[in-house]
Amino acid sequence: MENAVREKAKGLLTSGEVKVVIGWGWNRNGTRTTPVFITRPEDAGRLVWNPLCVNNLSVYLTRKFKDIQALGRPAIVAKGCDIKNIAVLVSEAQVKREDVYIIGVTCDGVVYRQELWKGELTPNIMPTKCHNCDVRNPHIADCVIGDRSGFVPPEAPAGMVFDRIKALDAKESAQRWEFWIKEFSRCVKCYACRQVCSLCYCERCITEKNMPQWIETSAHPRGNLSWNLTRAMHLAGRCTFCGECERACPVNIPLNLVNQKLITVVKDAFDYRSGYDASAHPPMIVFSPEDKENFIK
Amino acid sequence: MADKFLKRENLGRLIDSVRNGGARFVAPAIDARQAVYRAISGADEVTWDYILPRNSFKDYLFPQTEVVAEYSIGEGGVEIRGRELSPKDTVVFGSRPCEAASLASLRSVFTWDSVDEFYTAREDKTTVVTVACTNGDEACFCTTVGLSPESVAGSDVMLRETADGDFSVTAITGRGRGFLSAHSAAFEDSGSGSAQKPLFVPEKIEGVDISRIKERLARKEHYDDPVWAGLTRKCIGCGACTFVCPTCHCFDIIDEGTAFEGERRKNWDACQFDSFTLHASGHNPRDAQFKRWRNRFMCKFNFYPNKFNSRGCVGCGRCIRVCPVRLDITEVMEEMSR
Amino acid sequence: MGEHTEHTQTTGNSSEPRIMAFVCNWCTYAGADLAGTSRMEYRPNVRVIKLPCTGRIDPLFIIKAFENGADGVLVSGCHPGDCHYTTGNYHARRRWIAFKNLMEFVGIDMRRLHFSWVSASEAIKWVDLINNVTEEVGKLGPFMEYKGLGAQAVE
Amino acid sequence: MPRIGVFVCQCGNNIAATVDTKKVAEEMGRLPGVVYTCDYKFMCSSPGQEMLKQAIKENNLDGVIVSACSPHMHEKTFRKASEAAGLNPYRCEITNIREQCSWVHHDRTKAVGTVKSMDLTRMTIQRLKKNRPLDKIRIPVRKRALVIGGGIAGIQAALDIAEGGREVILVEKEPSIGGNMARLSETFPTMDCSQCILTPKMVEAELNENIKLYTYSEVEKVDGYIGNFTVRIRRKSKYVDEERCTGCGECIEKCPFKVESRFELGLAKRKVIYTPFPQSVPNVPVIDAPNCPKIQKDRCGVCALVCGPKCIDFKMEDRIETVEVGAIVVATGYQLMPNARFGEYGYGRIKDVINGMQFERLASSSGPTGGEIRRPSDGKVPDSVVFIQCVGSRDEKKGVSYCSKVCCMYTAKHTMLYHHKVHGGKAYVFYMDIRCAGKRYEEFVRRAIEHDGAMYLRGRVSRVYERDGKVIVQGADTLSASQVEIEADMVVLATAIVSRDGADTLAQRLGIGYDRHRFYNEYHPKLKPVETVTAGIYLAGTCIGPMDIPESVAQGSAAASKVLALFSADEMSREPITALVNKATCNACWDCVTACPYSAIEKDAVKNRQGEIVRRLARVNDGVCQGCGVCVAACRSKSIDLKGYTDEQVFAAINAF
Repeated sequence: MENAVREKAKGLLTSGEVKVVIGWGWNRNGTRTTPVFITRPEDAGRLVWNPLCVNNLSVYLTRKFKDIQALGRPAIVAKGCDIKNIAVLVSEAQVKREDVYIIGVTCDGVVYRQELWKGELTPNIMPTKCHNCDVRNPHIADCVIGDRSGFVPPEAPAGMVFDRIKALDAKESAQRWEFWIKEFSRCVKCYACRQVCSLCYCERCITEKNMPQWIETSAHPRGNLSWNLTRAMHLAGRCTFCGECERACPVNIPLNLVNQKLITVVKDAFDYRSGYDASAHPPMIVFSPEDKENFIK
Repeated sequence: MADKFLKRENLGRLIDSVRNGGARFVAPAIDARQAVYRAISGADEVTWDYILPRNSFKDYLFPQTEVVAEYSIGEGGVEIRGRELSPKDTVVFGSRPCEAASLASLRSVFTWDSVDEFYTAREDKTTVVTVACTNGDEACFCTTVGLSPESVAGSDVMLRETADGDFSVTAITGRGRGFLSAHSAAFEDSGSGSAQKPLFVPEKIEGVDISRIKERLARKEHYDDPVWAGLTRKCIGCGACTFVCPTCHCFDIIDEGTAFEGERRKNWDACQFDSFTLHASGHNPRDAQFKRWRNRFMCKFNFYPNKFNSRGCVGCGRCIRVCPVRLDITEVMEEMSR
Repeated sequence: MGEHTEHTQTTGNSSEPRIMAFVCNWCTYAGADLAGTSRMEYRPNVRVIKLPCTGRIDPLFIIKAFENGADGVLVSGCHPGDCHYTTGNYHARRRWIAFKNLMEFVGIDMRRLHFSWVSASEAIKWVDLINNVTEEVGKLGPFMEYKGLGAQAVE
Repeated sequence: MPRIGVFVCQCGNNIAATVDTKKVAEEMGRLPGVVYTCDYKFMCSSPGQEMLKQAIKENNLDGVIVSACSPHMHEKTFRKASEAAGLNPYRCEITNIREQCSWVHHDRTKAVGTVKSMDLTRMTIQRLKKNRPLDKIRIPVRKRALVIGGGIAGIQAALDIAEGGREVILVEKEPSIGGNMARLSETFPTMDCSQCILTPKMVEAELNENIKLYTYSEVEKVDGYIGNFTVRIRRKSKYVDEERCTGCGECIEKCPFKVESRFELGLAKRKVIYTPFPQSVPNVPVIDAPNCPKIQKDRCGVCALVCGPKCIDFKMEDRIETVEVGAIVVATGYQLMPNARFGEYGYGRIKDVINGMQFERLASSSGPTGGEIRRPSDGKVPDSVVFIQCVGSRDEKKGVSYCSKVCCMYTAKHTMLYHHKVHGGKAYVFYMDIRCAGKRYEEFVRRAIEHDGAMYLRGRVSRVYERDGKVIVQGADTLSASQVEIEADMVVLATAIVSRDGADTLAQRLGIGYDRHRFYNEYHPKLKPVETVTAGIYLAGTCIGPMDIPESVAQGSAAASKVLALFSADEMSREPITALVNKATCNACWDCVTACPYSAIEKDAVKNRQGEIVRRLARVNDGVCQGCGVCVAACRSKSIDLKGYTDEQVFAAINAF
């Protein structure tokens, strides 16, 4: 399968159909994968595909990466979950579908963090998204490489993230507050969560707008709370639960909980799931007169 | 030769002694599944299972956010009151030789023209107790930048673990000797005689030649070298590497508060953020991520050595471990050694 | 009207709850004006910020209000279907659904954050709303959990 | 530092009774940037306004706060006064310390009111510091109107606008103007012949030099905004040259093919080349292309042979015309609910069950029976007719929730017409309520009952079926609490008035709102009944909802007067409360474009000197933007802001809380 990816990349580069293939490669020691940008057919052999390929490379399709765009038309090696983000980017006019060649790879799951890899992919080192994945066979792609996965996701989503959300929901609001303030207080405002997210494509983030400065830049709990609330709201209805933000967070803030919570809210309230339809309007900018709520008095 | 010995079970005694003296005891503790430097109150909080804590202990010398002044705006105009700083005595326990070596670097940058007392006053009150490394990982590269687990630069006291889990203790500085005598009750004069545990010495990366890097960076032509973009275009521009780096020191001054009163804060900044060096006009001389990454590399291997005659990189490897895209500085070092 | 006056406090006591209200210009603001022209009485704890439409209200406003010491926040606009701008309040409602759930999830006590539809003719509803919100927030006391956040910085 | 003046109004005792205005003024004077304060008895009085102007000039103020009554009351007054003193009017802000403070907090010690007034004023002062001077928006106006729909409402609107000296394009999708009214026989309550009062208006519209008739045409696309619409109109091919046709009718006469007439609602046939009705305007026939053998199969062509002026062209194609207009009147009218839904009444199954409009044709002297009431099945003059009201109306389950408003009246009229034409004929009416609120309407219905002997039965019909050439109607008479069965010769259903097919599509093209019945939404149902939320687009007639002829005509005139008012100046000026895009930071995600209720935001691009697009960004059309701010809250990067309610202004106010 890895070879098929390489061959495909080589072909695309040789024919000139694309100018760069964005994929995963090994680091120097061959212990971790890292994003690679293949521009010459002879370098296609550097591409790899294995359960360590956790990075959602769709971030490199966003406007923030002007020097990558300058290379020319890209192909991207993408798992189904990565493709969800591309679908959102297309629906939000950040990428034209025809401007990117998607090499979809079928996937049996990846590791939650590369450090956990002990040579074998076991369910306990896979993130919640993989346990519930319905896009192991890429749903939008120009070509799909790999054997068809027969995996059927459980009817009711399961996994640690869902368990923890349930546990939190069952608590008193004061306990939830205590939990989150403690979690957010670790935030160092490195913005890795934002930078690694392909849907945080704003060239100027709200945090960088200082007239007025809505979100305090200080990494004190107050500034951290407003940043994390705003980040969550900005991703409401858009987040695909790729989990990159939590993986990138150097201080282990469980961002997946917030993200999945809002995904569930959006699903329940607006019957919308992000990342499946590149032509749909994201739900937070449209409305239905029939939207239901019970808290507006 | 060791001056003293510390039994592992006597760490509590040391902590109590330090704390009873009114000082703060900072050591690695587990927080959110990570070892983190934290002010602790008892030995049970301390973890021994770590390579390096997630954060650098610069947090305690140069906090991520601190108030430097307060202001109020009233009838008479703006009134600014500076924040008086009276730092606590602090013991940093369990530091590693690599990051202890960063103290000189930080001091050099905070004192080269005017003296930033917010830093120096804290450093003057800090005792660094280093534990030489007996484990490490592939990200460690102190030997490549000329340090080793035995380096003592920056440490006041040096600990070496023995095979039976205790420590031999060596005072490095006057402050270290003072520390040992002030808390002598916690230490033993003689050890069990058990051998020292072998140190973890990372292999020196063959392709890296620091002097060659410096030489190459000194020549301006490298700015336009496509190698920069090639190696670092995967950088996503977060500040994780700079925030865990023990020598990164950039900060920003901001005012926070209501329309009528507030405080002036000194907050960490990062050269990797895309608003770094962004001019009011909208122009940015470092308008691409690889240029900001180049700046960081220059800072470590050109600005620090040339301007301050100090080291910019101590080889702790934190930036490698924390990087979401696994951008490995040593791979760039290797390339720039060519 | 008697019922609407009974809660009214007559002091500018600083321990009184401080409530910020974001209201739309056309319905709720006008409804509050009507309460005034009808000389109804209600509790004085609310400070109103007028916006053209609830659709203009960014969740950031609410966060900022709490940061600035509000013990409670109230958001109010035209009833669904009555928006001066036809659909602004529908947009607002969507945002609130997401935002309310988020705030609840992070542990903000929902008795501190209120959403309401008050039309230009519903002066009585406005009066009751302010009295009730004031009552509810007053019972909870000052929002110390939020106010304390700024001070907790690492030394 | 700003130079702000704060003026605290006592409003006689209205504010001063519970607010210490002097203290408020003094305290505000301590705030940074406030250089002048005072309190005064009546700020809105002439001396008060003079004082404001004086203070602005003498103290060189660059902003003023008036803490007084609601801004809904006197914001305009004080902004005007400020402007007169040389200040930008948007550098004047009002703090509401009356309606929302002194009048609702009755504390006579003034403690509560004073504290709150100070808080509110302080917040306004901080906000004002961020107010930028704004200029009124001026928009040029193209003084030509488009009227969509050539029924009576549209004709009236077009005539009035034309009378006012402005050009009008009147678009009608049928080959003739006239609309539904052209089908009616007599009209209630005066019993004027519909054609007799309509035809002159149609002719007037045709002859008026300011009116261009675009019949057999449809609006395909609308761009632009008030004063500056660009409209694409499809002028369907008539296959007859309108300019040269003399309307002699020879072609119609000689055409050998007949099809069912839509105008006659299936009660008669017409030729394949036809005018819908004899009085059609323009009197130019059109060829019904799908039914014409010449066009479909190149056979026949008789019409072209007999045409004297040789104006028939079988190769004629649709033309697209693009016109620029400053205002649009939408008067697209109604249709009747398809009766097929009401199986229990036998419509479509029983030939002699017809709807009210078909009855109009039977009663019309220009109709298929020449005005004689004859039933469709066998042409027999019916001895008895049952009229059923509220068929589909007021019937949430099977029909529509609303009342169709005109059926009570026209049913009464039908019974009269029937009684006048068929002496001795018996008319029965099943009704739910009689709704005849209108000038001389009640008297009209009484006349039908008392003079013309219509038998009114209060109750619903449960079943209609055929038996021995009769139509049997079973129903309840709730007044006598009995079941009734009537052997009728014909049944007439007063079916509900519904919006036209495609009403929603047109609304989307125009960017106007519609309700769940697809009737168009007025800007305000009471105070702006002919305006829409989209400035420059007006409504008239039954596209808004069921109404009768006088109402439709009144609305046509009302819409026309709105148009003429708009056209009375070369430019219109608008409040500058509009959104503005930050070109440097816009992400071009088009969220604002999608969210905008007015389609006021366009996708724009910045091009380099070579004409290549270098970046895309949103652009607000000041002419269309209404200033709601939905886009601002939708924008994640905060690259769009609302003038007058900017983020900075709101932030400053919150920050002064």
